[in-house]
Amino acid sequence: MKGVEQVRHRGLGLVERQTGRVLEFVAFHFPSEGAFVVGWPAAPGAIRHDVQGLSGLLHFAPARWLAPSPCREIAALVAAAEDAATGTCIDVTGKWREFALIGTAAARVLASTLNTEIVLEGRECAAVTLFDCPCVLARVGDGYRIWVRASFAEDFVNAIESLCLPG
Amino acid sequence: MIRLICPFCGPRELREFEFHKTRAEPGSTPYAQVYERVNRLDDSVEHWQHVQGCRAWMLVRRNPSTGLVLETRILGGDHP
Amino acid sequence: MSAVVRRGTRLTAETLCFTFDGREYHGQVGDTAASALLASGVRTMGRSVKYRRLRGVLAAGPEEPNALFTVGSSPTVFPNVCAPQLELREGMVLRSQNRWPSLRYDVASLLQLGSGFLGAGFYYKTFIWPSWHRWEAPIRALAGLGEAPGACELPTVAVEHFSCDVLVAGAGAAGLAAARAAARAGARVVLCEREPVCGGELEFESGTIEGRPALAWIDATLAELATLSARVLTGTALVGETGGEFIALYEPGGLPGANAVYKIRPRAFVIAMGATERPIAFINNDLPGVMLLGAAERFLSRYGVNAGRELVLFANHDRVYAAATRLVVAGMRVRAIVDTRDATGLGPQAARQRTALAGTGTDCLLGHAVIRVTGRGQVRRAVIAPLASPAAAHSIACDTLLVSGGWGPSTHAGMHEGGVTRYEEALGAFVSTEQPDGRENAGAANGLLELSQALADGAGAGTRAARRAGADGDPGTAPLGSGDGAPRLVPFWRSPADRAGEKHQFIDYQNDVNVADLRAALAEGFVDIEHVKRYTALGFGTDQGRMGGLLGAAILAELRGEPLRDVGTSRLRPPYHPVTMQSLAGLRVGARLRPMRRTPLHEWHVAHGGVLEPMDLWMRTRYYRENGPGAYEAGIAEAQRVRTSGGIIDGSTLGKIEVAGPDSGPFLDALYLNKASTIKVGRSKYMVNLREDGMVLDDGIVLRIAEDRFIATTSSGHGAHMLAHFEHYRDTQWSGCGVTVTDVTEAWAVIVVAGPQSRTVLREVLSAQWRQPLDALTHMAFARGTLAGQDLTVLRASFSGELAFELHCRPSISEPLWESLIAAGFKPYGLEALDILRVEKGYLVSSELNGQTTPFDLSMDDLVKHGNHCIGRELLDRPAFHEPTRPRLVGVRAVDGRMAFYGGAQLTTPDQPHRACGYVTSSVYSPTLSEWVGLALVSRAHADGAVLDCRDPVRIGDCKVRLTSIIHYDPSGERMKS
Amino acid sequence: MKGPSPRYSALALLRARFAGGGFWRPLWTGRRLQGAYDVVVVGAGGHGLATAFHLARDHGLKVAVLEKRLVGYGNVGRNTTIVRSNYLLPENHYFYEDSLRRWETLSKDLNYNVMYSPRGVADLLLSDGDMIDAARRGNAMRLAGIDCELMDRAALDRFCPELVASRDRRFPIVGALVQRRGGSVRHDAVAWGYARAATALGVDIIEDCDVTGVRTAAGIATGVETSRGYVQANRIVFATAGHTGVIGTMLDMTLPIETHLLQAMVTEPIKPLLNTVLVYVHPAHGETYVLQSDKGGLVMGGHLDGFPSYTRDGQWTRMEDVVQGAIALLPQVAGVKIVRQWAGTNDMTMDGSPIIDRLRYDNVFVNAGWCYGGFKTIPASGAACAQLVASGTAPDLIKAYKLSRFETGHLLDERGGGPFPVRL
Repeated sequence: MKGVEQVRHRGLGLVERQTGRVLEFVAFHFPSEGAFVVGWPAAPGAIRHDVQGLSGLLHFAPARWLAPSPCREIAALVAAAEDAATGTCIDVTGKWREFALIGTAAARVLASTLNTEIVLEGRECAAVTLFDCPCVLARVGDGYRIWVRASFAEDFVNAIESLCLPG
Repeated sequence: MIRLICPFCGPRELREFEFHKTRAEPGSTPYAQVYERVNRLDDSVEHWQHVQGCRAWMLVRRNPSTGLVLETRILGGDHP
Repeated sequence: MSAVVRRGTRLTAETLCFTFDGREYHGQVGDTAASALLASGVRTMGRSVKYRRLRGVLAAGPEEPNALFTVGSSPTVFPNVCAPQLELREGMVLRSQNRWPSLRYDVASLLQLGSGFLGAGFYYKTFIWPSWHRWEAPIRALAGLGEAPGACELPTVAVEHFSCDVLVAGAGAAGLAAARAAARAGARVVLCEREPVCGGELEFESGTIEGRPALAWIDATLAELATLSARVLTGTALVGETGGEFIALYEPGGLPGANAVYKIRPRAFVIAMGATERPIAFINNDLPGVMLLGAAERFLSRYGVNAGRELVLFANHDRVYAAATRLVVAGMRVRAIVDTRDATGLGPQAARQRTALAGTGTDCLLGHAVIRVTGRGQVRRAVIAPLASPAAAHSIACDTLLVSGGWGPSTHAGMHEGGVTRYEEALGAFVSTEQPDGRENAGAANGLLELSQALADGAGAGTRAARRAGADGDPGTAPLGSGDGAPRLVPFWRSPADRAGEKHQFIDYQNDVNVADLRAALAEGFVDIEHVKRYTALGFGTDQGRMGGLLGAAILAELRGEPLRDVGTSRLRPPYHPVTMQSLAGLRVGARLRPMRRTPLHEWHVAHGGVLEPMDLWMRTRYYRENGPGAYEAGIAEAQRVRTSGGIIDGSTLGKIEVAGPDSGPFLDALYLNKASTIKVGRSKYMVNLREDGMVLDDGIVLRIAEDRFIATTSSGHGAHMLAHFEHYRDTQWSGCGVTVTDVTEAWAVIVVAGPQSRTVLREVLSAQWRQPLDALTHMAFARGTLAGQDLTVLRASFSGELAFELHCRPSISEPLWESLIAAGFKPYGLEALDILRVEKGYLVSSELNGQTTPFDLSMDDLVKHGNHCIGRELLDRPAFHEPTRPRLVGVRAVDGRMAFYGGAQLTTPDQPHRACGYVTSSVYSPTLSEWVGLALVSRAHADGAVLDCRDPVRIGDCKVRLTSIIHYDPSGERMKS
Repeated sequence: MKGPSPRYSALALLRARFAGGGFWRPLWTGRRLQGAYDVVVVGAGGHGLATAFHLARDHGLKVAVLEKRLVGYGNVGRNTTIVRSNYLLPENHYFYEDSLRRWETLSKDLNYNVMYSPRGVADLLLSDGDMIDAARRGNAMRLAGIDCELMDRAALDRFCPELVASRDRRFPIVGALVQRRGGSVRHDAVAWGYARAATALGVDIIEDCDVTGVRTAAGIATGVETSRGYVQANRIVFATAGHTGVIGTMLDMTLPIETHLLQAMVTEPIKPLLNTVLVYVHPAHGETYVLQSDKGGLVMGGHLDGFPSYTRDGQWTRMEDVVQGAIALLPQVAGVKIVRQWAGTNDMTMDGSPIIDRLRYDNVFVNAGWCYGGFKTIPASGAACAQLVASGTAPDLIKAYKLSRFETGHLLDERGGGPFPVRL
C-alpha cells in the first residue's frame, strides 16, 4: 500500500491519510421513514463528526453512509442501526483511499474539474467525479477531505500533480 | 436553466447522468416492457441513473422537444 | 509608410519585426498582423476559396472573411488565423494562404475567367464522367484554405468551473453599464469581453459619459467593478452553452497557446455583445481597399493606421458623417460621402457635420450609391450614380472605399435553447425577443445603437439580472452619455447592377457567393433560406455568416419580391465563435484521455517485466517478458508451467458485489437463472444471469458468506453493466425490501493460485491456522479467516482446470502475500496464458458471452428448465430461439493437428461456401495438447465430429476443422476436483 | 412545368453560360398537390425520395411525397456523409453492399453528381479482442463477396500515414478493419439528385405539408390528413426517421424505436490532410469518426447524446468527447478550430437494424429505424421499399427487416448491445 503520498506545491498540499477499517452502512429504505438512532446524520450530504472533529459518518448517497476508520462511538452507532434491522453494514476496507487537499490553491484545483460551490451547496459532503475518478468530497475547515475509489487513486494523484506543474 | 436535479445530490450537470429507457406503460406485457418505447413529442417519462454521483436511479419527466426537465424523483417505492 | 511611431489605444512605442510571405516588416507591440501590414502599405492579404480572387482586409474583428494567415513554420503551423485578431510577437512568421506560387501571382486565379459557368452548385452538374473520384484529388488540392498542420505541441488548457450571480457578455457601453448596476446592487458579477481591451465602439466613438470622455469613464467603471469584486475576463469570447452552463474561451493574442476555458453557471445572463457591421453589395466590392467603415475607425483609433489617403465613404445612415469627421481630423482626404438616403433622412447632428465636411471639399451626395469600384488588384476609382437614374454615373479617383450598410445585433447567444428573433425595420436587422429563462439582450445587441439608449438599456438589464439573482442592493443611477447620434438608418442592401455586374456583387466573401448565385439558386427551385445556404455555401465560412448571412437573406428577399421578415435568416448553429479543438479537449489529452484503473499489484507487475494492456479502463498484465519475446511465446510457457507445477495471477479486476439483507437470496433468484437461495453458507456456485431480452449477460461465482449475505463476482468486462443492473432492480422492483447492493470490487484483491502444487505452496505460505481448512476445502467451498490481522477468504474454484484457490484479501496485504507466493516458487502468469488454460477447458469469456447468445446456444438448457423465473426468462420462449439453425457452443480442432486457426474465422460447408453456418469464438495453441484448440458457435444442424471448412480470408486462409466436445482437456475435471 | 430540365454535363454548363437566364429549371418545386395518388410517401428525406423515385421509375406508379418542412432538411442533410457495407450479419451486409454498389453508379443513374468518394473506411482496433471481432466481421463480408482487409499496424501505416498508428496513445491502435470501397458522399446532393430525378418522372414533391393523421375505412387506410387538406392514397409509406415513433403514436402503436439526437461538427477548411475515414471506439463513451470533406473541413461525429430528443441542440460535452477522440487520433489538428456543430434526429431500434415492413394496415408501410446507418442505405432502401410497396411482398434483401422480429426473436443485433440503443 502506498505510504503517505504528498504533493507539495505553492499553495497546495495533497496528503494521503492512512485509514483502518472502513464501513458502508446501507439502509433498506430511503428516505428512511423512522428516525435512526439518535445522532444519525439522516439529511442528504450530512456528516456526523467524531470526537476529534474528523468526518465520522458521511451520508453521501441515498440510504448509504460511509464510516472511514470509525471511532468506537461511531462504530457503536452503526452497530446499533444494524441491530435495529434498518439496514446492513458492509466492511469495505480498501475500497476508498482518503486524501486531504489543503492550501489556498485547493479550491482552484478542484474547480478544474467541477463546480464545487454547486455540489456542496447546503451540504457537507457529496458523491462526485473528480478528474474522471469517482469520489466522495467533503469540505473540512479551509481544505477538503476526498475519498477516492482505490483503483482510481493513482490517476487522481497524477491529475492533481499535472495541474501543479507550470505550463 | 436546464439541467437535472438529482433528488439526493441536488442540481448537477446533465453529463453526470445516464438515460436507461423510457418507462414502460404500467401493466404492459414482458415483450412491451423490454422492447416498446413510448414516444411523445412533448412529455417523456424516463429512467435515469446518477452514474457520476450517488448512483441513485431516478424517474425523470422531460419535454424532449425543448429539453426542459419537468420533474425528477427517486425511483422505487410507490412510483416505479 | 515611414518608420514614424504610431499612437493608438492598443499600441506601445516599442517596435518589433515579423515576416509576411518571406519579407520582413516592422510593427509596434500591441499591433495586430492586419494593422502592422496596413501601416507598412500592404493591402493584399489573401485569396478567396472558390475563384481565388485577391482580397484585402475587410473588417477589424473575428468576422474578417479574407485576411486569414498561416502562422509558424511547417510542420508546426496554425491555419486560418484571423489577421485583425492576431497580436504580433517578435519574429512571428506569417504566410498568406490558398495561393500558388505567390499571393501576387496565383495560377488557379485563372478560375475567375470561367466564373461565368462556375456558379453556385456547378459541381453537381459535372464531373460525373468518368467518375467523381478521378477529379477529386486536384479539386481537394484547390479547395481548403490554410495549410494542414503536420505537428502541434500545445499545453493542456486551464479549465475553471465557477458560479456567479450575473454573467454579462460584452464590455461595450451597455455591458459596462449592466455590470456596474448589477455589482452595485450586490450581485457577484462576471464580465466577459472578447477583445483584450474593454469599451467596444467607445474606443473610437467620440462620446462623453457622466461628464467624462468615454475612455476615462471606462477606466473608472473598471476600477469600481474591481472594488465591488466583479471579475472581468478580457480576451475571453463566449463560445457556447449547454444546460445553463456557459463556456467562455480565453485565447491570448488570437493564437492557440496557453488557452483557458471558463465554465460559468450564472443565475442571470445579460447579452451585450454589440452588433456586427455589414457591407452593402456593389460591383467589385471585394477589391483590396474596400473596407467596413467601423474597421477603418478601429484601425485608426487602436493602431494609428490610416485606411488610405483618398477615401470615398458609402453608407445609409448618419454615422458616416461622424466617422468622416474623425477620419479628416486624422489627415485622410474624404473625396466623397455617398448617402443612399434623401435629405429628410438626416438628423440635426449629422446635418451639421455634413455641411462642415462639404466646406472642406468633400462631395456630400444624397440619394446616391456607389455602383462599382475599379482597379487592378486594388481600388483606383469609384463609380457613383444617383439612385433615381443609375445610368447617369460619374467616377472619382480614390484608393479606399469605406462602406457601411448598418449593424446586425449579435443574437447568437440568445438563440440557443428556444430563443426567438423578430425583424426590426428601423435597424434593418433581427433582434432577439423571447428568451429562455430570463436572459436579456442589452445595448446594440438589443438594437439600441445610440450611446445614451445603450447605457440606459444596459443599466436596466443589469438591475433586472441582479434582482433575478436575488441581489437587492441599490444599482445606482443609469449613466448618462452622449456620442454619435442615432443612426437613423434606411435599409439599403445592394446598388443597382445588370446581370453581368451581379456576378461581382459579393455577399459571402470567403466562399465567393455573389448575387448571381442567389438568382441561380432561385431559378433551380432553392427558395427557402436554408436551401439557399446549403446550395451556395452562404454563411459556411470561418466568419460563420457574420458578413453575408443577413445581407444574403435580404437580397434573396428582394429577388423573391417578399419582405425580409418572412424570408428570415438561417438558423444559427453553435459555437458562437470558432473554438480551438485544444480547448474543447480540456484536460482529457494524451494519456489522460480516460482515467486508468490499477489493481493493488499494478506497481509490482510493472516492476517485474509485466506487459500491461488496457481492458476497459483497467490495465491488466498480458504476459511477463522473462517468459518469452512476445505474448504468443510467453503465454505458452506460462500456461505450461501452471499445468505442470503451478502459478499465480492477479485477478483483482474481478467485479464483486456484496448483496446483504434478509431478502438477499430471493433477490438473487430474481436476477440469476439458477438458484442462489439454495447455496449453503460457506459454499459457492457458478451462476449465470440474463439480460432483459433473454440473452446471457454474465456468468460468475456467487459465494454465500452468511445466511443473509452473498458476494456475487462478475466478469471484468461486464462489471459496470452488472452493477447498474443490480442497482436498477434493487431500486425498482425490490425497493423497500430487505436487500442492499454494494460494489466491493476494490475492497478485495484477488490472487489466484493454480496448479497441482497449489495446495502444498499455500500450506507453506499461509499461517498454521489455515492448514486444516486448506486440506478440508472441497471444490467451490471457501474458508474465511485472517492473515497478518487482515481478512482473507480462500475459495477453492478453478478457471484453469487445475487445482486452484482464489485468495480474496484486503488490498493492504496483497503485495506481501503475492511476494511470499513468489518466494515459495510460484511464478506469475498473465491473461494470455489464462486464455489458453480456459479455452482448453471450454470455459466462457466475453467472446462467447457477447450479448448475442441465449442460454440454449451455450448448452445451458437444463439451467433454464429448472431455473428461476428471473429477469429475461419470459422472453426466452420466443420461437426464433428454438429453431434448428440456432447456434450451439462446440469445441473445434484442426483436422490436420499442425494447422493453426484463429478466433473470428467463419465456418462453412462445401455445398454453401458463401453462407457461414458458424464461427470460431476463441482459439489458442495448447502446449499441453500441442495443437490449436478452440470454441465455436455452430448451427445445431452439425453434430460433434462433423468436418467443416474454416474460412479466414482476411488472415491466414482456410483449413479443415472438426467439431468436438467443448472440453479439450481433462473432461472429467478430476485434476480440479482431486 | 416547361419541358424537362436539361441533362447535366460540362457541355450543358457551357450552353447555359451563353443561353442567359432560364436555362436551368427548378429541380422539384412548383408541383401542385392533387387529390389522389397510387402511393403517398410521408417525408422527403433520402429514404422517402429514393422510394418515390423507384416507385415511379420501376413500377410506373403515381406518387406524391409530402414533406413537413423542406426537401433534405432532416437527417439526410445532417449526417457525417459516410458510406460503407462493413456489417457482420448476412441480413445486413448483403443489403448494405447492394446500397454501396448503387452508390458507385448513382451519379450516372440520377444524372446528378453525388460525389461518391471511395477513400476507404478504417475501423481502428485497440486490442487482440478487437482484432478477433473484426476478423469475424471481415471474414463474413469476404464470404459474401464484399471487399475488406484486416490490417496490422504496419499495413495501416502504409494505408493512412497521417494517422501514425504506432504513436503512443492512452488506447494504442493495433490494427484496423478497412473497406477500401467505403468512403463518403455529398449528402445534400443525394436529396436534391433524387428529388430532381423523381420530379422528372412525374412525382409530386410537396413541401410545407404536415401529415397529421391517417384516414381508414374497413380496416384499410384510405388517405392522409394533411395541413393542406385530405389526400386520398391506395398505399402510404412513412419515411420520417426520428419522427417514426410519433407516427406510431398516431396509429396508436408503441414501436420498438427510441428517438435520439446525433451530433456532427466541422472544422475550418484546411488543405488535404486526411485521405480516409477513421472510426475510433474506445472505453467510457469514447466514439469518434472523422473524415475531411472535399471543401477541406474535418467532419466529425461520435456517440448519440444519449437521451430522447427532438431539439437538434446537441450537448456541448458530447462535442468535447468527439474532439478528444479526434485529437487522440490526430494530435496535429489540436490547433484547428471547430466552426459549426449541428445534429440529426435518429430513430434507434432495439437491435440496431432497420424496419421496412407494413405498419398496422395492409396498405400502410414504414421505412425507418435506421439508427446510425440511414444515410449509407438510401439507394438500396429506395429500391427495395418500392418493390415491397408496389408488389406487396418484400424482396429477399429486406425480408429480415420485419417489425415482428422483436416478438419472434429473429433479432439483427450487430453489436450484441440488446434493447439499449444508448448503453455502450
